[in-house]
Amino acid sequence: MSMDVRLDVDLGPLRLKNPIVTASGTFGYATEFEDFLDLERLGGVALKGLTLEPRAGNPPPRVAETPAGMLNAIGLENVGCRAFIDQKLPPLRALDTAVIANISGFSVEEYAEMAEMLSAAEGVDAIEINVSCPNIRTGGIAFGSRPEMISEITRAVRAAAPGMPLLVKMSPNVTDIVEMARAAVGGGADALSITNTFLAMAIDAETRRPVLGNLTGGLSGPAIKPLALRMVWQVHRAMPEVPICGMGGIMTGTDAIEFLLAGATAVAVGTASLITPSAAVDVLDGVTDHCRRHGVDNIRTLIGALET
Amino acid sequence: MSMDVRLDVDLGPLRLKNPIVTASGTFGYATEFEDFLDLERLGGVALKGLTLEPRAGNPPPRVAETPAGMLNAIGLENVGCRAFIDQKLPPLRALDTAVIANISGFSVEEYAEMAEMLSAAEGVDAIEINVSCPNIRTGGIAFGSRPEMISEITRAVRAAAPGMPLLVKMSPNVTDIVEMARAAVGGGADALSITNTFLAMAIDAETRRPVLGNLTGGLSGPAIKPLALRMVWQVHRAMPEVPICGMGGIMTGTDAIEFLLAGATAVAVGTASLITPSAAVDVLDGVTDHCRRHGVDNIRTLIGALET
Amino acid sequence: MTPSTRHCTLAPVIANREVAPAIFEMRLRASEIAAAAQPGQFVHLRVKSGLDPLLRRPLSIGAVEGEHICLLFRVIGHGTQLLSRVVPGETLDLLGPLGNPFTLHADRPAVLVAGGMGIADMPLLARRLREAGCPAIHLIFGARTAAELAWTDRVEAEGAQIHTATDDGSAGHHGVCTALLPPLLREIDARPAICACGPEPMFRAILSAVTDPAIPIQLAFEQRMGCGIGACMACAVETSKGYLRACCEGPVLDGALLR
Amino acid sequence: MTPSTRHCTLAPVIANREVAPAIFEMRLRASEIAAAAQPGQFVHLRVKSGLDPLLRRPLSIGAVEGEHICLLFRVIGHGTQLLSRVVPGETLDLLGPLGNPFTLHADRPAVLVAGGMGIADMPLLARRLREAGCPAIHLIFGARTAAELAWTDRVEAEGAQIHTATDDGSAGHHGVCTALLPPLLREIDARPAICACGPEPMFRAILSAVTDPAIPIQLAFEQRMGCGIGACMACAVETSKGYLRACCEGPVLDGALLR
Ligand SMILES: Cc1cc2nc3c(=O)[nH]c(=O)nc-3n(C[C@H](O)[C@H](O)[C@H](O)COP(=O)(O)OP(=O)(O)OC[C@H]3O[C@@H](n4cnc5c(N)ncnc54)[C@H](O)[C@@H]3O)c2cc1C
Ligand SMILES: Cc1cc2nc3c(=O)[nH]c(=O)nc-3n(C[C@H](O)[C@H](O)[C@H](O)COP(=O)(O)OP(=O)(O)OC[C@H]3O[C@@H](n4cnc5c(N)ncnc54)[C@H](O)[C@@H]3O)c2cc1C
Ligand SMILES: Cc1cc2nc3c(=O)[nH]c(=O)nc-3n(C[C@H](O)[C@H](O)[C@H](O)COP(=O)(O)O)c2cc1C
Ligand SMILES: Cc1cc2nc3c(=O)[nH]c(=O)nc-3n(C[C@H](O)[C@H](O)[C@H](O)COP(=O)(O)O)c2cc1C
Ligand code: FES
Ligand code: FES
Repeated sequence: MSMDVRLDVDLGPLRLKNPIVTASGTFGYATEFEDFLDLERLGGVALKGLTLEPRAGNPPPRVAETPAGMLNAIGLENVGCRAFIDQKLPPLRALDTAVIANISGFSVEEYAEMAEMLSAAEGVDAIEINVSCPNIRTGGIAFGSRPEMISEITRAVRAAAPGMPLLVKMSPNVTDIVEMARAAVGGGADALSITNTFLAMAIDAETRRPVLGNLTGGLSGPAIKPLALRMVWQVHRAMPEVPICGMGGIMTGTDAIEFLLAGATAVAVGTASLITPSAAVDVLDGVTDHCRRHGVDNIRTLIGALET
Repeated sequence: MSMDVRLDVDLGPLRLKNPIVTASGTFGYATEFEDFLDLERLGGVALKGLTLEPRAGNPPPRVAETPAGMLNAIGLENVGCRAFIDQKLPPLRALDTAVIANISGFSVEEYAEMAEMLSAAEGVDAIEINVSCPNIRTGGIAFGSRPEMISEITRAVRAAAPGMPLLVKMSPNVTDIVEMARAAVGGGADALSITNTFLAMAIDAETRRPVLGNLTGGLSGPAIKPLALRMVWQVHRAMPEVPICGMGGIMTGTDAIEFLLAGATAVAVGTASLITPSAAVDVLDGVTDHCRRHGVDNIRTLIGALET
Repeated sequence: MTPSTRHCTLAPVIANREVAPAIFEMRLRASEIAAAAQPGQFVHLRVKSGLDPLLRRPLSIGAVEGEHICLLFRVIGHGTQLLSRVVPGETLDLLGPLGNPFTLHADRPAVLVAGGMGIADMPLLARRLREAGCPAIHLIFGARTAAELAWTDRVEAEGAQIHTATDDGSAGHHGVCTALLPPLLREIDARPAICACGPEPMFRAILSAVTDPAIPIQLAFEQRMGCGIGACMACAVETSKGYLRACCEGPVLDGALLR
Repeated sequence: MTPSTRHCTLAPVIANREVAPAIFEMRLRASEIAAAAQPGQFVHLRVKSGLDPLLRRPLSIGAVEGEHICLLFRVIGHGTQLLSRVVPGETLDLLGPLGNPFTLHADRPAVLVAGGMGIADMPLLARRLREAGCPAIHLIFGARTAAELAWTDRVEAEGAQIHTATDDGSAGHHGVCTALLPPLLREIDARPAICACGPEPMFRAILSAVTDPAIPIQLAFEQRMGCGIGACMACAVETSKGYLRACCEGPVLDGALLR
């Protein structure tokens, strides 16, 4: 009765059965959500950002609520790349969904080393390079704000994991997102994840202190959707051939459609999963409904279909 | 009975009777609001952004609502600098509130010419240089994203209006706000307005079109408050001696206090005035209440008083 | 519009009911606005006191009864959806009356043309025309379907003759309502004054059907708004005089500016 | 915590009333959560369905009565303010029961220590202790003032002996409630088990007052949360084993980890 909609998309070499993935850091190691949704319905799952060594993360409080958004300064608390491969990856291997490992490093060598480990491990379908975590005080500028650093990391990871689909997750805290996107593509990225969180701050007027233990944190959620949409659109217009995984404040199927129209090939659901654990499949259902209502029989026809 | 709170502040050479001003473009030419508030209660009024020639502005729709925010792409519709001086300024002269003229140009010469005209006109208490309007397709990069352009404009305006208090209104669409702030101060700015709107986009999934006639627009309102707070704090930390007029999503007295704590000397109320015409005095009342509740007898003690 | 008549007030909701599918009539107590309201003017209202939605929503002042004003609105998006759930006892923050009203040409027959929710302007307009001694009032009203022909009774109660049209033919003329305009104009002996509110294609149809410059045409525009009080330049309507602001030069504009 | 007992459900509000100044008791029908709830666990609830507030709010499952659960909350900010205005007939989106519950040491006397809203954990805990045959239950309860000693009756109804303290001396001991702990421990003959919920200074006072390692101390922590299900790492509590998540390793943690 209801129309069949073809949903599979190609995020570069990575075929997804549908364009909905989860956003790194908001979906744990995926199994936390098994009670609330069928993981196999998702196009893919991007897992908690990994570092070479396990990390304890930032002092609490680590989250703050802001108008239609939230700040986080988790500080990349994670089990470390080795424990991820040994403990977190095995339960995901049997699942029919793409597993995307998200990596953060404090040197180019660390990125490369993790990429090598992860591509040797069975069950990782793609690597997403996080060049933009603004929460870690590295004593320096974020990698993601310098085009030459972005291409260097991407090249190193490309070389360390030759056959592996490679996404670079862009930092939005830059003057010119297109310049950064070109750097990632120049370094060998197959696709771009746009965008990570925006550096921000919350202050408690009563106590006169920053709300977050880390002072600043990353803004995510609906508040940033118009900013993220603009960035996806700018990059898609400049490089229409480069596949984009769009994200930033996606709560509903309609939000996801907006990102597809702006030029995203796939979309990630982040903060929404913290609020409603089944959010990613709810978004998928919403996308499918939208297609049916509009007689769209292949989701690919929506990608970049914005009429300007 | 209720404690007296000393509210006057110095935005560089510009003494304000209290730290609440209105944000350019959201308060018309001030007289539009006379039915709803007593203009003389305000520290100052920043008026609609001026250009040398009158401008018709962008095709509608010019505004869009987003989660806890709004986009605008007015396109600097204004009467032009000459008509401003002849028609809009006279009714403001008698008022006991600081009049801040906000100027946008398409070349350094235009900025300088307007500055000269405005400083010759009686009744302008300060000039605010808008280097960041992202809505106008100048065929090029926004002035506000290049430090050398920022200092050039500031120097030119400084030279054209020697005795005039000078604010530079920063664009937030940059990698490093501190670098841009330094450029403005280096060029001769007395104070900085932080921040203008964030370049953003809204898409209508039903029609597959951008909501705004101009395609993109500037995001303002509560959604951006955590971003603006972070920028004010960063600049204040780097240059504690430079007075800042903080703005971005201020709706309440508490919001204003947060900006003062982060390092702002004054604050501007923007989008809030579009929602509640009396918003700026409501914010002032909220600030005064906060001071009374916390036994603050001089507002200056709150500036930069964030405990980190 | 006399600025000093504008008020920002908390108005108690007296009633809110669905009078047609997804179309609600809301009655509020707002004595100052009721006293000052002229036909074609609107209130700019906050749907909720929080941040969602953030901006006010403009709605025409449809009718005035003593201290009460009546609004008629269609649920089309997030704000009107929330508005439809408001219950008596709640209060809404209203700003109004705002905007340039219809000029009453009460010495001639009046032809009111309403497309869809454009009907919301008509009860107050018809009442004021009748009170001013207007010799005849005609309402041409087009809607998608018979069930959406809300408030016809309110206009009829002001002594207007009603001419309806529906897209699906379920009532009145089957087709667009502007098709009813030329025959009506031929029927009316004197030169009438036309007041219209509805979608822009309807305005274009009126302008091309009525070319006699001696027939005044007034059109009430809808445009996305910010402030509603002339300060933000959000509500620009393109006219032969350049952009005009729907919130203060409009919503009612002289049709000649749109030719 | 057995994962398969967690539910995401729309629960009708049965009652919501102010039982003490700015402290509300809310009763909801949530049969699956009621059936699975263990003392110390919480529900993570959406105050509204829109974007304001965005995140869920964690509240302890205070009591269970058939299909109903009862929450006790203090209005402290935007979310709890809105929650206080929810009326019967509305439904709330609940996720729960979540978190690591209190372990019942029912073979010993139990000393429950509640500071302020920490009382919210106690009725269900006392009931389960009684059902498990706990020989004696004591509640030490400290609040700012007598009026805020809410829910004492509920705990008393489970057979507990009540020892109160108030900051202003308006009821019970004048001062902090932990001052009541040493004399009570001397009075009790066997080694008791201590279960506490309240602010961190209270926890520190308990840990310094009770140094006997054979007395198990369980502390229920509050921490700002994101997901509530162990995925986002927002709710870190610093312990001697490093950061633990208040939403799944906690909220109830072994006091030994906090020494
Ligand atoms: C002067 C004037 C009088 C009006 N009178 C009426 C009336 O009496 N009855 C009625 O049903 N409608 C009327 N409208 C239209 C009404 O304002 C919109 O339907 C309403 O704002 C939609 O809000 P929403 O949140 O449901 O829609 P959304 O689409 O969610 O709103 C998003 C934004 O777009 C704006 N918007 C969307 N559609 C319109 C529109 N058609 N006109 C102006 N802004 C729009 C909203 O105000 C809001 O800022 C009038 C508009 C104007 C300008
Ligand atoms: C496991 C657990 C159980 C709890 N049980 C109860 C209870 O039974 N009764 C009760 O009154 N309170 C309880 N709290 C505290 C309650 O969650 C907060 O008071 C509430 O979230 C405040 O929300 P708000 O919007 O009113 O405050 P705001 O300050 O506006 O909230 C801003 C943000 O901070 C968070 N936050 C603020 N204070 C706290 C806090 N103390 N703990 C955790 N998050 C906080 C909010 O959840 C929100 O994300 C519990 C907290 C936890 C972690
Ligand atoms: C709590 C939290 C933790 C996050 N951790 C990571 C991370 O480890 N690696 C990463 O690349 N992005 C991380 N992000 C960013 C998200 O993946 C996503 O890019 C961002 O939140 C925007 O999407 P959203 O608005 O849908 O949440 C995190 C976001 C949140 C809210
Ligand atoms: C409708 C509108 C028009 C604006 N026009 C101008 C302008 O002409 N010049 C300028 O410097 N800033 C302009 N701004 C930016 C505001 O002055 C302010 O910097 C920004 O909106 C952030 O503050 P807010 O969140 O309180 O609105 C405009 C903002 C809005 C919403
Ligand atoms: S809505 Fe602001 S000028 Fe018309
Ligand atoms: S709240 Fe997300 S891990 Fe605890």
